[in-house]
Amino acid sequence: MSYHCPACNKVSHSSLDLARHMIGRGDKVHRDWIYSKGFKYSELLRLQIQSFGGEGFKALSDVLEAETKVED
Amino acid sequence: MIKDFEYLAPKTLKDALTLLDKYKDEDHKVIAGGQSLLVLMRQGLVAPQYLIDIKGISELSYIKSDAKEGLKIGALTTHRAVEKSPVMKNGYSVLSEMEKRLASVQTRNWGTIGGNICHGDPAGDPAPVLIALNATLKVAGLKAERTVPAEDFTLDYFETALEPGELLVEIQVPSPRPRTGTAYSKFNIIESDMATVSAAVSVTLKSDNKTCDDVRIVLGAAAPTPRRAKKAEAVLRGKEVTDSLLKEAGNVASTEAEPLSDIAASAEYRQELVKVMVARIGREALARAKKA
Amino acid sequence: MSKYSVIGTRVHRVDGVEKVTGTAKYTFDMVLPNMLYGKILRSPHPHAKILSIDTSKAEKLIGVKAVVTGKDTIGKKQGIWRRFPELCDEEILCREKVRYIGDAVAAVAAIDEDTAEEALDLIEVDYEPLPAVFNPMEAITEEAPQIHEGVELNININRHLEWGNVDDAWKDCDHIIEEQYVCSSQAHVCMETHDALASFDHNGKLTIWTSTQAAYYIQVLAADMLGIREGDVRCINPYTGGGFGSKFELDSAQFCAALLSQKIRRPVKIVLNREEEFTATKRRTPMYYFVKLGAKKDGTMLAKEVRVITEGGAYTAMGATALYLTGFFSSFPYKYPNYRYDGYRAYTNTAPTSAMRGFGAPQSTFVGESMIDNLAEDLGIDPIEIRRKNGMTPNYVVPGQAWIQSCGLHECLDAIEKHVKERGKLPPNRGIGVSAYGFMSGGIFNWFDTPYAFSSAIVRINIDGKVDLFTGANEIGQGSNTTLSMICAEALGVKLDDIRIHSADTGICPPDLGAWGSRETLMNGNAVKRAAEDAKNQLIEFAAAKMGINIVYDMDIKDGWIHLVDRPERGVSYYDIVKDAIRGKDGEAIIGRGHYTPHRKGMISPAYSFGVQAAEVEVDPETGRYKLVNVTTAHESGTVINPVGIEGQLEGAIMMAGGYGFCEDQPMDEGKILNPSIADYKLIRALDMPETEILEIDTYEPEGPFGAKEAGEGLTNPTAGAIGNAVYKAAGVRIRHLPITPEKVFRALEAKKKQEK
Amino acid sequence: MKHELKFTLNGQPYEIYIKPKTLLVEVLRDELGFTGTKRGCSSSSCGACTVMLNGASVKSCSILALQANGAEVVTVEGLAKGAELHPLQKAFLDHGAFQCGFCTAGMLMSARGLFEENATPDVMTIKEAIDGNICRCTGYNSIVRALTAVSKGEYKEES
Amino acid sequence: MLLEGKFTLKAPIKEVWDFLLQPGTLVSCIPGAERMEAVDDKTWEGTIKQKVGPISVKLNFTQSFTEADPPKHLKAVGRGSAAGGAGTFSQETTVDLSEIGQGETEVSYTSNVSLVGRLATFGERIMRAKVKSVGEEFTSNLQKKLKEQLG
Repeated sequence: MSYHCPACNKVSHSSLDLARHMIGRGDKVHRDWIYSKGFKYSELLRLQIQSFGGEGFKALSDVLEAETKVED
Repeated sequence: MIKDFEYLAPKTLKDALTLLDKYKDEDHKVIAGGQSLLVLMRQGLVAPQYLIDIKGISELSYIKSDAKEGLKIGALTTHRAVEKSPVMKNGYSVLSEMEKRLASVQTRNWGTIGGNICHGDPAGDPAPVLIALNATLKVAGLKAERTVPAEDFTLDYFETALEPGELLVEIQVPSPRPRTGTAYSKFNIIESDMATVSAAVSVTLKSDNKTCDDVRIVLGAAAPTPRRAKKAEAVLRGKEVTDSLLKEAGNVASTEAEPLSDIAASAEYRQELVKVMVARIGREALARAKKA
Repeated sequence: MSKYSVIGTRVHRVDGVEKVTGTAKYTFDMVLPNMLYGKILRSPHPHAKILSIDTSKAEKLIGVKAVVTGKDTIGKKQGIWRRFPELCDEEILCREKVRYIGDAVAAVAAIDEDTAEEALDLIEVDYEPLPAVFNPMEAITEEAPQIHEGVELNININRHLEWGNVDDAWKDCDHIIEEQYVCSSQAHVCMETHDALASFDHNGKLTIWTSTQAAYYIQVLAADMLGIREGDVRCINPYTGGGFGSKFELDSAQFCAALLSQKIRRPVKIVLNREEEFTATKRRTPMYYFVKLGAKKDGTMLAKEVRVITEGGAYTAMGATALYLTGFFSSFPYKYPNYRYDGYRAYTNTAPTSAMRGFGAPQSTFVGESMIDNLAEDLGIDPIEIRRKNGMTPNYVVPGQAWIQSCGLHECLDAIEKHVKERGKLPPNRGIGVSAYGFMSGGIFNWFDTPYAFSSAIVRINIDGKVDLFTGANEIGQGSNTTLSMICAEALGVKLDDIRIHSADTGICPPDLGAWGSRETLMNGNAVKRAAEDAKNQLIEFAAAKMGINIVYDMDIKDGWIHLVDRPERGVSYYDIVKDAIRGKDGEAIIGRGHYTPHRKGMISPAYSFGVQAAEVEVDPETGRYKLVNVTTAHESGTVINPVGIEGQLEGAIMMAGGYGFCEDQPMDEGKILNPSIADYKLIRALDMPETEILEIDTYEPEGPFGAKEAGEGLTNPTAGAIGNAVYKAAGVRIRHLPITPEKVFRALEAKKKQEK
Repeated sequence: MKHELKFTLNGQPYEIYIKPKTLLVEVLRDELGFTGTKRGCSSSSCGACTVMLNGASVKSCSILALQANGAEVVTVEGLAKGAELHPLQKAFLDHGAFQCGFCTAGMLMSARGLFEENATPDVMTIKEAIDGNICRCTGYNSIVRALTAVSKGEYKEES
Repeated sequence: MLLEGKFTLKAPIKEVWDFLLQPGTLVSCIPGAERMEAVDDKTWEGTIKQKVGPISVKLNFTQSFTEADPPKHLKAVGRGSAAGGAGTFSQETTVDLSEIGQGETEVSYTSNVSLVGRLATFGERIMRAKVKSVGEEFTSNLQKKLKEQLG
């Protein structure tokens, strides 16, 4: 199972990892994709910094789980 | 950058007063030790056309005391000379203690007690102590001399009662009455720093050595000027001074303080500190009065 | 008896006599013929567009010789993280926009300082103030103004570190705590402010004398920013009045002096005044910490999750490293099987935050050591015991990050435990707090992108046996000239007095990454040792030939005597052999070369030192005022090369780190630092300094020269945490916001009283 | 207009003409080239500019040079006698009482002022004497140890 | 540094508003104000002299009204500089008027004053004290004048 970044095609092993990658990169391409899913990037980021357990990542990873999974 | 100025260095009081009179309508400043003034001049905030340097007037540097007249300190006496003077042991040791905590040795070696008072900084150390000691300041002009009670000398932040053409020449401290104790301390975070809040308390006991006959409580750095906490004094006057009464006095004094918030402390914290300081220093003054 | 003749002995500093007689020359003291004085005009706005700059009035002032603005530059942005061009974001002389109060916009050279200052007032800058943002939490929102073009949400960089599986590990924890902390800023307050004297000759060659921690960086960065070749720049670092992390980036004094000199071909000297030093040089990074920590009932820590956002200020500077190191050192000095760190650095319209002694680790140690005490209390375990249970041990591998070879943490814990017991039962309102720490001995990652070795040295032996040691290491007060001379003398078998050291002059010394990250002793020490050994081997060859030894013996030099290792009485005088060797080589001087670049030592550093500190405080419960009574430190730094130097580093660190915990801060209002003077910036003075005790623990670091490792910065890490823990023990209140001021303690005591009611 | 300044520096008489705004530290460093005395803050807060004036330590950044007219000034350069170091200097060397050295001249002059007054000061008195001097490197305790050794008579001036 | 407060006046809101918008009003209420002239209907220029102990400062400043919703709301932004380059200052003031009864008006204001340059760095403590006292004096003068004229 692998997850391909919809913005730059980087391959991750879990949707959570991919979410971390996307929020972490945070450049325009990645952010635009995040915005297109109805998230507010800075809100995800704030959540990510201030909450434990990676709430910001988790919110995004749910979408990634559904949309970017590739069966190997 | 210090701007150029014309430098005048009178060697006698008379010459100084003559010069001051001559230049009183001009843009001038008087410098003694200059430990505060030069900082402002270097920042370009003060740029007088004439600078009258009175540091060299040796006749204004003296400490005298006798039982009747009390203590007399020339305005140009250095802090260090006051601190080290054996005369202070005759009932004025609080002055020596205060001086010991004023800035650094180097500053005390050069800076003068009169210069400090004339700077009018509400956080200055000498003023609260002198007010507690009921001191009087002798001010001279070319034509006349007058005296101003120490407590009326500072009018506002860095503003004093000196009129143009006048110089502070002498600090007069009356001989302490029997059974009088005076103490001073300041609260700060770095030992030699300026006061966050300071307090001076002078207590005179009645012959029973318990009841407060008179008291002066002075707050420093807690208002635009050093200020007597008169309501707090009233709490103690005529009563037997106990710990709980001192605490009450502290609480009352705190309501008389009007501190500001700044980077060193908030106004609220300063008010809390006033409570503690007044009670503590009052206790020390009381203990001294009992022994005096 | 020690096996060493020089190492470990109490010697006078090699720069000592010059410093106590006032003859040591600093950049501050230098004067050249025909020299001009420069001053820099700085932005009064935290964020503004520069619409125009009119320098004509200033240029007409009598005595003014040159005025430069951003238009006189080649328009390049600079940065010290050269491997990542997007992180090179600082213009020094701003062309279009200023980003903090203190950003440089113009510079003047005149016949004296007063004239230059007067000229600054005549420069007319038309600004269009822009909305500004000061808090990193606000800077990363969509509503915040953008500080750097193309950097949306002002996120400068982010860092992620992870090993194990934190999410799974929480399930196995019996107890989990979550806390938030705020770490404040701090100013370096070097006694010598930033200064530089730059002199271009008419051939286009530049010499810069400057107070710096890394002459080589200044050479490279200045060349880059001026559009000339590195080889045309010679940077000389005379004696330097302190650095503490503030002096290894190209600063406005160096750049503006060079630019002015380039324009008029006269030497130009710029000395920042104290106010500029506070407002327009870099500072310690304020950090907002969110931490979760979990353990088993017995105190075994299973997982830690750390989230940090740092206040970056206007530019990247070395902030990228601070962000990384605070994440790495948040795991120190414990063995967390599961660990996760996410750090973000946000641009703000404040003075840039960068390197300062400890480099992110004082923050992480304050937070980590406060929390471990809280955890221990919740679990009912002794604070030293819980540290012992989890502490690092020799040959520990931080997964995917670092390989720790020597480690004396447990011996340090034992020593501090003994100390605490000896203090016995304390009077009321007193408490002892303990804090453990570790630090690196120089960094590994080549962010500067240098093709040179990290450290190198050249040893030249003169005909009379005297030795010239050339090193790029920068003596900034920490004592590297003394330590490296000692290493050289020991390795060559000569007296300390035989060494004459030449350091930090890029014209004659080999390149070196400079004095930061506690790298000089280990990295330069290795290079010097190798260079000395190279020279020594050349001498030994001659000695062997001269002695006519017919079998191969191991030979060595000690105390000026070249001898057989097994039969020390058989040998020849070093001084005699030097002459013969040089004659024998057709008069070619004996030159030894050595270099060091760490290999295969993980991501961070080739070695780590450790320690434990106990701070004792006495709290006045009525005011919250507390006094630092005693600070005792058990410390291990491998073989001690220079014992006097280590004492100085340790006690000095307590002054600086105690200040970070106790009183030092840079409060701001709309981006303006409110205490830019030594009168208003509170720091520890002689009367405030606690008594200090040092318990030196023996270790040997295989990677270090003669077994040595760092002893400079790590000591800055523990003190704030130790003070916080001591205040908690003494008064029962936990302060999570540095510095731990009396007012904060007072408020916490009031809140506690209310709660108890 | 320039004014005449006559004073004694490290035992030598000097007579120079200066602008009245010139500070004592500027005369020492810039006019006369005695750069041992440093400036760290220019607001009489750091003590790096400490010199002796008529036997007492003062901060030369906060004194107009003309105020030193007729005075005797001693700077760090006046401590050693030729190659022979002053006891304070020897004690500083032995105890590692300095690192970067920028505060050292001021420290030494504060110490000199102390010992002029009191040949055997205790630790508290020593700390008070150097409290006006900031040292960002040493943490002061090594300086206190050096001065304590002098106070105990471990360093004597060779006559 | 933020100054804020409110007070009530026995005068109709319209009169208070008109009074506030006369340059002469401010000259007479700002301690040390020497001059205040309208450059156009949105901008005023003026000079203020202030003294803190030994320091005397002359500030030249420009005040412009950025929001005006007569007779209720007014926002003004001011910037100025001290003669001799001792520093600059800026301030942003919002004044809100509301009618709280028959012929009675409540005035509430917030003013954010920011000083930069040497003036500001000479002891934050002193300048803060000064700004506060000037602010207090100004509002008390203003109330007095308003009462004299309208009350």
